[in-house]
Amino acid sequence: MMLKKLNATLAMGGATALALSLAAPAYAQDQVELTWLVDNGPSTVDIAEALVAAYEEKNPNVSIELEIRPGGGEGDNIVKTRLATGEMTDIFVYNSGSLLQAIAPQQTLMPLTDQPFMDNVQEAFQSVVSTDGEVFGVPYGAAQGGGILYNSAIYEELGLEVPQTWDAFMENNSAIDEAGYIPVIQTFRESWTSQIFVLADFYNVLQAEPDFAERYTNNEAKYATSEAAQKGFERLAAIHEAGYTNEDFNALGYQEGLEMLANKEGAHYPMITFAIPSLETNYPDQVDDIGFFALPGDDADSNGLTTWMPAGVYVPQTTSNPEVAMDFLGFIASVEGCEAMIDAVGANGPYLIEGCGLPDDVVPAVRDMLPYFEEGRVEPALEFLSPIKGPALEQITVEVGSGFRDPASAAELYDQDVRKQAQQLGLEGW
Amino acid sequence: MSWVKKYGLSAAAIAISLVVFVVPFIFIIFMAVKDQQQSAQMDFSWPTSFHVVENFVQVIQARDFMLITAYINSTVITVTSVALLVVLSALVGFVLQRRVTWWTPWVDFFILAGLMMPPAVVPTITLMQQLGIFKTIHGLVLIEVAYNMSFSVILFRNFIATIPRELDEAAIIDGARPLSLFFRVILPMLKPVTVTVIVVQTVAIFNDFVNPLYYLPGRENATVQLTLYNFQSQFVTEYNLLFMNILLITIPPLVVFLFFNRQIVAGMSAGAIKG
Amino acid sequence: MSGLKMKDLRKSFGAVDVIKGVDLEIEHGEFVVFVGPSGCGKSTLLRMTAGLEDITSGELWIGDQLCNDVEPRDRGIAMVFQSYALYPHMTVAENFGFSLTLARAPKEERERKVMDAAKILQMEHLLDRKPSQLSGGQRQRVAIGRAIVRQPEVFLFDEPLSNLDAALRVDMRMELSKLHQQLGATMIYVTHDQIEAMTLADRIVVLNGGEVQQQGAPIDLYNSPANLFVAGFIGSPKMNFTKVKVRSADATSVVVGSDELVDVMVPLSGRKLNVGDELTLGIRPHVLTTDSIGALKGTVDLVERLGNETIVNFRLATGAQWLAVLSGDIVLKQGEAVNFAAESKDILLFGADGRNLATAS
Amino acid sequence: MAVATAGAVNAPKKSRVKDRQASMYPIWLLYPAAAIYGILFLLPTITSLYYSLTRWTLFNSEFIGFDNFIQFFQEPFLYQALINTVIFAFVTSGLKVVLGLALAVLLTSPLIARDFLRSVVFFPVLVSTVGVGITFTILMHPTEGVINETLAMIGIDGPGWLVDRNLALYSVALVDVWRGVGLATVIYIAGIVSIPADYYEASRIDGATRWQQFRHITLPLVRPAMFTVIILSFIGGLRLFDLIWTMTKGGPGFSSDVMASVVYKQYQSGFYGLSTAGNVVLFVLIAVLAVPLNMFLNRKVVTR
Repeated sequence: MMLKKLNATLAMGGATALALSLAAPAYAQDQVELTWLVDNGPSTVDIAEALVAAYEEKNPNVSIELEIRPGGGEGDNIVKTRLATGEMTDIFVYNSGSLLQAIAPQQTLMPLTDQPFMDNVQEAFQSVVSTDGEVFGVPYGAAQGGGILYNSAIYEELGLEVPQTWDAFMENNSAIDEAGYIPVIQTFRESWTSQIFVLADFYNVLQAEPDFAERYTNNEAKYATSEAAQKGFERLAAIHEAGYTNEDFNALGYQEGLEMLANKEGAHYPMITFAIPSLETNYPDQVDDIGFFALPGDDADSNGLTTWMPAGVYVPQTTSNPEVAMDFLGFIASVEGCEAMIDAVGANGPYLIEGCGLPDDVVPAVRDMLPYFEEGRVEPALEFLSPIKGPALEQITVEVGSGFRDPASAAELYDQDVRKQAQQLGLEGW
Repeated sequence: MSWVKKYGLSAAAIAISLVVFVVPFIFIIFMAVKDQQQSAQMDFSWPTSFHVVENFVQVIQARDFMLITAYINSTVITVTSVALLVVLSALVGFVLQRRVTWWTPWVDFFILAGLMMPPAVVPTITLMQQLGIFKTIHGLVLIEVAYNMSFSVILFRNFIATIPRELDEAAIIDGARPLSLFFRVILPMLKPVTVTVIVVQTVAIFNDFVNPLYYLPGRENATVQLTLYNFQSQFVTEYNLLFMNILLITIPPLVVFLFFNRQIVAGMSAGAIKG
Repeated sequence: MSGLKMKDLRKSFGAVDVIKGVDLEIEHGEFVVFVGPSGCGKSTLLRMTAGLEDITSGELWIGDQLCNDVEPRDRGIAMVFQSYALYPHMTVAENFGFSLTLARAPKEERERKVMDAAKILQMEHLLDRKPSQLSGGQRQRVAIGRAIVRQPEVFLFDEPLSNLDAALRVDMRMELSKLHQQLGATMIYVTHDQIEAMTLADRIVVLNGGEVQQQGAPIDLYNSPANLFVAGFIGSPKMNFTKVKVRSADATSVVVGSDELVDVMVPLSGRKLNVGDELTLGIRPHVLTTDSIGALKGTVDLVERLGNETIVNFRLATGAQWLAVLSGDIVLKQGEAVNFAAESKDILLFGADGRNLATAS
Repeated sequence: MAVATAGAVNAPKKSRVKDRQASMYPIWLLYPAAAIYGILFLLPTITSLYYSLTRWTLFNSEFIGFDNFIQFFQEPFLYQALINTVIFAFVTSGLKVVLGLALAVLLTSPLIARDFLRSVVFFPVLVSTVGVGITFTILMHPTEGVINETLAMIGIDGPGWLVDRNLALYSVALVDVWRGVGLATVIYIAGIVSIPADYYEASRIDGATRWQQFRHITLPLVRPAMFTVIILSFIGGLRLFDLIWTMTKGGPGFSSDVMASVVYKQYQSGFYGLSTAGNVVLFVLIAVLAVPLNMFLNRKVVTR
């Protein structure tokens, strides 16, 4: 069918304009229905609903139906399974960065490289949704930073300054501890929260070893042998050893962590900024007391933020209506689409669309984050630079953060985990 | 004294079950009626304010009344699958228990394999696509039948062992053909275990979420367990609504249980064997 | 009408031969009892007749139909099981009528036949009960009623009374006898209880080791058992046996004796016996009498005085336990030495192969 | 084989004789079930075994021989997971077998509120794993959980149920028993009500005590139910991961990892070939433990 259409178009003398004008009415008149698979992550559904509503208003002949899937590993499996069996929806949301490589984008996705709307998408994002010179996705939501959410009321009360170095951070902790507050909130019941000290330290790793990501991918750099990379584990251990965490760190979950932070029980919560909307919803009165700073390193001069790129929106090759799907992606990558997202969930980070600025009334935590982006003191997290991320990291960091395992052996164990991942990916040199 | 003997046991049993089984249940109810902030504290506390109707309405309305669609889908899938399962696996259990030949151990092994080996999702989908039953309700029904077959067969087979063979022989001499022997003589005698299979499989299939997720994608095809994802994600969970949802999707199988529980009456097969 | 004929019937389970070639002809209306110890193959033979076991080889004719490959339902038989095998989920009436239901008989016919059977068995008032609400005897009757309703040409009974208590068993035995007269159908009845066999049968078939030992009218089996096995099995109490040697023999009689037995002469014709041949001598307990000059010397172990008769357990010098049933009340003391005698016509002799010398051909 | 053929040729008459069992219990009764099970379960499962020898991304597969198995046996915490699996299976199935029977005996005896109690015991079976997981995570909280608060009232310092490395596995096992005992109970109840009432009446006339009735009637006659519970809960215990996954994710650290959760994690990470290999290993492990058990139990049922 496709082939025939293509031949017909060529027979008309390659008149692209004509083809478009033929195609346009085809969906301008007929009712078009698209399906869109989104995960059930924080505010993902809200964003999707807002985008669909805005788009449908503009294009009354198009209706887009949302299908929800779980997030995390289970969700990854669903996406892979459906792509592999040719049963994907017309549009879908999926991770950017290393995980994108696992769905074989060249085989399964429609490239967006030549789409005019890609000019609106910032280079920083394009790089994490590209393979072999082709770009595949548009950003879904805002960029995030990994660091420390802190309670500025406690800081004010104790007269503390936002730390620029790890030592300063530890001094603050000591002061906070003496004042009877919990210096660092940890919530290992949800083990993913234990990884932040390692993952968000990557800006600092890159300061020390600018080629770490590349060498790591090539099986040259190791956590166990890189002093800079091992620091993440060491710092996690140091916090535990100093007794700066809440006593029930291993029994609490993420929501309770946010609650402790908002209620001024704890001063610091190592977290990624996607927690901010949740704070806004659940603690509207306290959210103004929550600030944010990057995970400090050794040197105040090279202080910067490790960032997480938003997920991408992709079109599978099996889509029922590529034209409309592309048009919708163009809408997401437009200022209009971006504003629909901001209306839906607020501004909790820079959107990676040209011309899409943030309103002035953002919450303090977001305001604290923006300068890093504006001043260029940002580096993407390792998972956006390398396809390898060991799956057992969160269990290892729980062990380190609970004092069962020393940082050196943790780094070694993680290297082992990483090797397994690399071998499973079939990477060269492993 | 005899009063204590008679009711003491009951009282003790009730007391223990209350503590062990009902406390968690009460917790679920409490969670379901709290407001989001209190539920986020995740503790076992009396609700500061009751949001029964509010939470209920919110859960029902979520995602365009997804729960209602899901109820319908799940009910259709569960009822058909369970009906097929009962008949087919009772037949298998019957023949396997009665007929012992050289291939019996192999069949046993393959049946056990159904309990021991997780199904392979991708090859199954490919196969279902070729058969044209992927993404269809009846396709999922067949999957549920296939996946739950082993459990039911084992249950049936062990119970059929308690039915004396002489009953089969009496029926054969009375002129029963294999099918009438099974449906008129054996199956009615299996009532207690049939009820058990119905209850257990209804729960298993109604509560299944992995298989519908893979084999019956599509929003219009949602099943009840998938509605839990409306309120629970990897990072953020609206616990009050989640628990209200849990409560709501627990009720249908509970009703099934209450109904069939009454069918389990004592002394069903009395007189089948010796006087 | 339909008799039943077995021609060299054989049955083996794998390498084990259970029925080793049975030839039997049963007349229409005959009441035949298969009797034998457990494991003798009597039930297997019955089940082969019913069609519940395959026939390994040989032919089974019911009426003029070769039934080897005929389904049970088409053989014109009905069977009553030892355990009754009542359908517990059906009422008595439904149990009765099940075969008709399966045959899709019209409702009126079914009800009529069920009622008829219920009348015969006098259980009209129990038709709505479930088997679990019946006593053992009533259940037994339901099982029989189920067979009656089928109006079979051959009734098969597989130890139907063995689950009943003694008194009930006697009653049911009589009822079965009556039923046989009333229905006039062929009946094959399996039991290990020789009293049931004796009382019920027109003809008894004694089975052992998968072979027919002897068949014939009960009294013939009693009087002239074909071999040691039948002699020992039929009759209660059991026949007494002892080993003897031939002392002398002529054309009409033989004299046998042993260390503890004074030589006795037994009439016997047409046998060539040599002096010194080992035989087995058998005497039924009922034919023994005390006699001070009796040939049999024993020591009394136990005496049961029943008034009309006296049962004496005594020991021969060899240690063999014998039994005598003496008529009248006779006073004997334990440990007392007593001589017993019997008429020579009541003495049976069995050859080394176990066969009755008087009847063997 | 040759003998059988020769026999058939020599005795053509025999082949005509129908197998009695075959005509009473014809094999075609199995066909519908066999078709569904064979096509939709066995066939794809067996074809997937090939993938255990490949590096499989779902999109591509590359044959790598036994590398996946080698890799699987190098999993750092495999040995511990193996021990945990066996402990978990024995603890949960043992408790379900015993407690289920106790509850079933109780719930088939004339009790007031029997129906209510049956429902209460069965209720946990109905609640989705997610709900059970969250509920018990909260109830088992080391300081604020109801369980430890109650223990504190009677002066016991409750342990950190799910956060203690040495205890987490057992805590999850207890929750699994809580969740699954209702199922065992229902199976047992079906077994107990299948026992003809006559036996009890007869034994009552003989003057048997309740314990004697249990010991000499219920226990032997409930065997089919008991074997069903044993085999189902044992295999279920060996394969369980969903509850472990929702409650501890194998943690703290790796302390409550079982084989199935190790395999599941590989699957979640997209290591499809490796996780298929892991499933094969797990399958062999279960088969080695469960098949002999099943044969043993089956023999007991048949010779009843």
